[in-house]
Amino acid sequence: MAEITYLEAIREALFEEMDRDENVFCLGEDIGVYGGAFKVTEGLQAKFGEKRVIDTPISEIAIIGAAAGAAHMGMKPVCELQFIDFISCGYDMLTNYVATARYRAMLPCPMVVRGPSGGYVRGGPFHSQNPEAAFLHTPGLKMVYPSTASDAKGLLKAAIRDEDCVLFFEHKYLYRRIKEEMPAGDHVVPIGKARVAREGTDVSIITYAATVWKSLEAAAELEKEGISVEVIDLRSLAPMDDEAIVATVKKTNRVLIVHEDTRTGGVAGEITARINELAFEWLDAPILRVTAVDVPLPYSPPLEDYVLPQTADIVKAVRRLAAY
Amino acid sequence: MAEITYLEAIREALFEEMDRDENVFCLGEDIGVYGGAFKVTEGLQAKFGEKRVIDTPISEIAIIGAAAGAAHMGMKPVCELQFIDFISCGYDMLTNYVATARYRAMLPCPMVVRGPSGGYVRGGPFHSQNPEAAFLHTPGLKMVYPSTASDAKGLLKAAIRDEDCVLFFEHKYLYRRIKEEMPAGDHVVPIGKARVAREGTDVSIITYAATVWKSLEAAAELEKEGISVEVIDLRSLAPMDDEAIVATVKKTNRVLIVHEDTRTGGVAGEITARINELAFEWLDAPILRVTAVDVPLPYSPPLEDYVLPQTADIVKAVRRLAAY
Amino acid sequence: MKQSTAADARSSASMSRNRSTSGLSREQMLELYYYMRLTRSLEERLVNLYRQTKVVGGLFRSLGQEADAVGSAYALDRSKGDILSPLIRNMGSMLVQGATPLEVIRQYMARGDSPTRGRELNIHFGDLVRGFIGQISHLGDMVPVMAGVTLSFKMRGEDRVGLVYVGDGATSTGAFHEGINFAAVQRCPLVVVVENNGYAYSTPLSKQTAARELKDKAVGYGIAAEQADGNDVIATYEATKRAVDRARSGGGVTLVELITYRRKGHAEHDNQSYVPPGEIDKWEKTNDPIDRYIQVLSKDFAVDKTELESIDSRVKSEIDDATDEAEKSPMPEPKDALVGVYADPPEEKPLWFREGVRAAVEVNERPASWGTHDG
Amino acid sequence: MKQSTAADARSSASMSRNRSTSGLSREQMLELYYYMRLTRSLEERLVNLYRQTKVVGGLFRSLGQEADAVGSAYALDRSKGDILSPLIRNMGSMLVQGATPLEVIRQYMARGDSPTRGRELNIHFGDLVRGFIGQISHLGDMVPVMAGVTLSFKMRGEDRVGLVYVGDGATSTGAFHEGINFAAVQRCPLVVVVENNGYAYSTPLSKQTAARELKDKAVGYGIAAEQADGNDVIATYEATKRAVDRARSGGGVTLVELITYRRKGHAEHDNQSYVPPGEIDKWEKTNDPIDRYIQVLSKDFAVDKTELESIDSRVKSEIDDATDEAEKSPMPEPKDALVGVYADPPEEKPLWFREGVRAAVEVNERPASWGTHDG
Ligand SMILES: Cc1ncc(C[n+]2csc(CCOP(=O)(O)OP(=O)(O)O)c2C)c(N)n1
Ligand SMILES: Cc1ncc(C[n+]2csc(CCOP(=O)(O)OP(=O)(O)O)c2C)c(N)n1
Ligand SMILES: [Mg+2]
Ligand SMILES: [Mg+2]
Repeated sequence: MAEITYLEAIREALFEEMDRDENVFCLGEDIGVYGGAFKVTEGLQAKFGEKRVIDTPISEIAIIGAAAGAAHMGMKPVCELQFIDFISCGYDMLTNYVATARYRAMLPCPMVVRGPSGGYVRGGPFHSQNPEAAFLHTPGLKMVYPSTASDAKGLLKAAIRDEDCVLFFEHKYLYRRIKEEMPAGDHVVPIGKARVAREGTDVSIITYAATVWKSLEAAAELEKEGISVEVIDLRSLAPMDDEAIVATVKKTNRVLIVHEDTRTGGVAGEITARINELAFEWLDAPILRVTAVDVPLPYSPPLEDYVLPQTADIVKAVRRLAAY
Repeated sequence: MAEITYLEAIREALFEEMDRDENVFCLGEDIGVYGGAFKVTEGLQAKFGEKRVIDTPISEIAIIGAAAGAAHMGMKPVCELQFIDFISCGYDMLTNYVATARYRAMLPCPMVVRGPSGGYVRGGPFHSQNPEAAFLHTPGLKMVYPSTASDAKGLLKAAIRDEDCVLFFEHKYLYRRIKEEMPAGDHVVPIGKARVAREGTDVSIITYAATVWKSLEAAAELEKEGISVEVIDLRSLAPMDDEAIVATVKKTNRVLIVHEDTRTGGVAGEITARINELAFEWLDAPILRVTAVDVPLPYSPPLEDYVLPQTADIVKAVRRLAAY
Repeated sequence: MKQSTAADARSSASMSRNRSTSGLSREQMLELYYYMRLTRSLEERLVNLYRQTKVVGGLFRSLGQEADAVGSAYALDRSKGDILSPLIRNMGSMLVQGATPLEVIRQYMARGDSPTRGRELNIHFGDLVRGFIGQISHLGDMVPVMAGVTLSFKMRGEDRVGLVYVGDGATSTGAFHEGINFAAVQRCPLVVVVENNGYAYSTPLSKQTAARELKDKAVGYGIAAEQADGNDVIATYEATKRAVDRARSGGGVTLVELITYRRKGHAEHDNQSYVPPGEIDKWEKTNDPIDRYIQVLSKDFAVDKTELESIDSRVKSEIDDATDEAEKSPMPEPKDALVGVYADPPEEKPLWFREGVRAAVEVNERPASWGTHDG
Repeated sequence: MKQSTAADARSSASMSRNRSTSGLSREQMLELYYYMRLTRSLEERLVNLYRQTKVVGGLFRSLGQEADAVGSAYALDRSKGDILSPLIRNMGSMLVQGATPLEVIRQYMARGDSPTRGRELNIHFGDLVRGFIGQISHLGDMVPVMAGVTLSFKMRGEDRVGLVYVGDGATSTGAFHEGINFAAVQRCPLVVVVENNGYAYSTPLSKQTAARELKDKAVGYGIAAEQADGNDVIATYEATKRAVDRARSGGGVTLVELITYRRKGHAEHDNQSYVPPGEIDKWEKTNDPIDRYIQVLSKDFAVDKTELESIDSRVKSEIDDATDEAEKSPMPEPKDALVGVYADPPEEKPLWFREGVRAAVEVNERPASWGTHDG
């Protein structure tokens, strides 16, 4: 089979799942004739019709809320947000209505909210966000953030089949920059399982999404210096794979957490707390974080480059841990 | 001077600040004639008139957005949310517009968003929330969550005078349950400074808001067993007082973080990460967390009691740390 | 007996020939009376329980608004699977859809066998099978949700209609706006009932909107509008019925403004100090929906006192039975709190410092929709 | 020269006696032409820069919509301190308020001395002193913000008016609804200009709303409405002027619908495949706002070709100068990114793994509003 991009992998998942289950439908802004701002849904409306690929008004509250209502009735809605940054407009609907539906009302709410996320593309403060930390805090939501094309496909398929709401973050920097051959058959990647992106013995990097690639770059560089780095790609942020996290900590005893999101209140804090609780005795060094600086993300290249974590930062941090 | 409640202390701060500065005004639902759902603003409209104490439509986006616009023009708006749970409706406006205004546009945005927060009152999933974790992640916002009447007054006065947006969380369980004599004069408590609520030498509890009181209760009980507990009341969550946190870690080498909010993605994660980075070598035991269970908060008493952290839980956790 | 009787009465009534001008049979007319009386009496019972501190949380009344909730809900067709989403003052609409006094009382008393098992307050509960979805507190949010529910009806070609209630106050929310606009564009079979009861908590309509009438909002969404005297149960029924028929026949969304008045405070604790003197009295004396309906029934339909009294006593005994039953209901077991955030995992782990607290919900006791999708 | 000339021209123009029926002097009429031409030519220059990959981020055009932005903004009175908040297709309105081509080009080129110092994209910038506030991307959000700006005018008894632009698409947002309703209830001196250009990205109006006309939304908010041909700069000016006058005299909010057409794609990358064939052509050939205005100027006001050509060449040289100047502008220094999230602390600390990166912004270079409140 041919290699396809991360973006094409997502599209493939949508086609396959809509084919598989007539209850799956898509809704969002400009996803129909136009095929979405990034063309993820290109061809979808032509194949499945206007009823199953719905162009909506500019109404994130309504997109998410209507998805919830349809989900209650047994449909499987997949919402596209034009940029994930606009998920903030539906924050109430997601955290209060959707996330609690099963618990407070025994209403199933199987739905997916997906959208282009992340920076490194000169998108500025409102087209580069990483919203995971804002939702990590809400019981009832699941969250995945794939870093490879095959995970993007497999996790989206899993998300669509999940019985609860899954936030599916797509890294727009990766959309067309990475390619991969898809595993044959019905490729579903289970939610909640991390992936060892690279094996190593000296220092563990725990990361997800675009910074997986920067971590791998750093690891390759560090190998030359004789430092063996293990890279864990979390893939799922909620639920988090404690087992995989603990396993790598026990193996290397040194942990660097890398995320693209801002530092304070980011996901790294939660990971640190869990390691602390589950494997404190195995730590030979403090857990360090390489993250964005705590500012809204500027778009001018020198500024964006300075704010977001870069490979050199990871290298530097791993060196410090290795020498600790 | 007579003792006044936490709620009255907040009211006093509003009266004093509106008296002091004619640019200060209040807006919110039912805060005028009615004096607010909890009567915090009682008497305010009678004294300062309808222009400066504005009853708004049920429109959290507009309340926060209009406050921002007025703040740009030099006003000092104080928004009341009827319950802090409704801050979720203004999440976009707060995190994208307000928090970034100074940085991206050099627009000052001095405003306060305040409201009754927290549980232990059988309020159920939508009248008991602790929203701090959702906003900790946003650079540009400040956050305070006082546990005493005098801090409530002094921090609100500081928040109103601050040049940026401050989220001011009021714990509704404490509104009428605690009393204190106010310090004389213009009592302003600086934002960003924690408070040692009780000195101790064996174990540190880092906490804030209502669980400060549960921690103090636990500390009193533990004293009988010969365990000396230090209780740090953070008061400000953003910025966080790293100095005070590090000082207590260095003193006791054992840390319990207690918060009422749910566990995953809560503020405890960030605190753990900071301690890890700043004082790893001083830790003699893993940092533990006593928090709510990761579920939407039910209102039936046996359920709420089970989900929220209780004094006995804190005692148990401190014992484990002390014995570590 | 109880609500099943009511449901039976309703389906048998629909076969009757004796129709009023509104198309309602005499039996149906009496059923409307039954539901209004049940609403009022049940709320009065809740007040007693509240005063006995048996209610956990606030108590919300619809005194004087029973006609609008009951009359509008009655315009739906349960046999077709119509679904509504009530607001806090629409207990009457839930009763029409088959909610029982026992459920309501258990829920207000936070019992373990209440519809939400002690999780959510007051009348925040629902049942898809009987056709009502519980609201959440955040006003306006149910409008997009019901847009989605009715979108699914349309997508599947089902002959069903949805109805969502909002207060005058909730029309100011972004969620209301986005939801009704979305439904309008999609021509969802949705009826949006705006209950204009003059106040949102303490806020009078004039501070909520500058619009002269709430029905004026319809044109901005390109949808039909109806307006009715919400204290006239028949008028309410008829206006809503037109909207329901329009929705069912593919005519899309209708905004139905029902004009009524909130005679009690926002909740039981509210002393209504903000209401102009005499206003409440006037509505009570001259415009009580039940009093008015009794007039209609006796004058135009020759319903006599004894007939109504027998309904009243049936209502009373239903409520008495429900109260007795509810008092016997257990409080939830603490560990029930851990169940059902997700289908998978079906249960949270207890936090380590809580181990040893009794577990109550066993896997086999779990309602089907906790942990599976066929609920 | 440049924008200061324009501003001068405008204030001297207001003293002129030679008024058209719209109350505009001949000088003002020419000034309108100048701003429309400046808008178009500046955007064309940006296209060149974009093709040279000198623009960072997307490029947004208002081709064919210059009249609506310029005519509406021109109805404000800068001397009174009126403030507007533009949208992505309202660069013309910002130019009217005094934004300069140099600022625009620097901003599009992400330069360190651009108005946002490389933080925000394209025309997302503002200046309270000159009277425009930069938008954020989240559509609708500026409506509540401008409600607050104009609320402050009212509270302080200032004689100022605010104007906020929204697209047809943005009317679907909750923020639009809450903001306009809030302003309506408060009778804020606010003009809400709804630019109906037929599309929101690829979405035609018919999928955005079922309303027949966007001005129909006004009645639901109890506010006045105006509607005008947005490609007729004078009609646009007049309709907006009525709204501005109404606002200034205490008459509250007006919704002004301006009907126009977006001839280019949503942004430069959009190939407009979704537009029915011939539609764009037709607007271009028969309804170009600048062509139409030239007709008016020459027929009714005897403005001759050379006069317009001299404005055109003035515009060209202003843009040339600005381009040259902007090309010389430096990119921001990395550490500028740390400055000004809060007034206090005025600067974030560099993360430990970044120590040693050159610091550029010194305390004394910092604009006043970073770190203090008197900006
Ligand atoms: C988004 C949101 N903001 C605020 C509240 C608090 N609140 C609860 S009920 C209420 C008044 C509701 O008035 P209305 O919609 O007219 O309904 P009514 O109570 O009159 O039936 C308010 C402000 C809420 N529930 N949701
Ligand atoms: C809340 C929100 N959702 C989605 C978007 C993405 N988006 C940017 S512009 C646009 C279309 C805007 O259309 P309209 O309001 O008609 O303005 P126009 O571009 O036609 O001037 C969309 C959907 C956004 N910026 N904000
Ligand atoms: Mg009301
Ligand atoms: Mg448009």
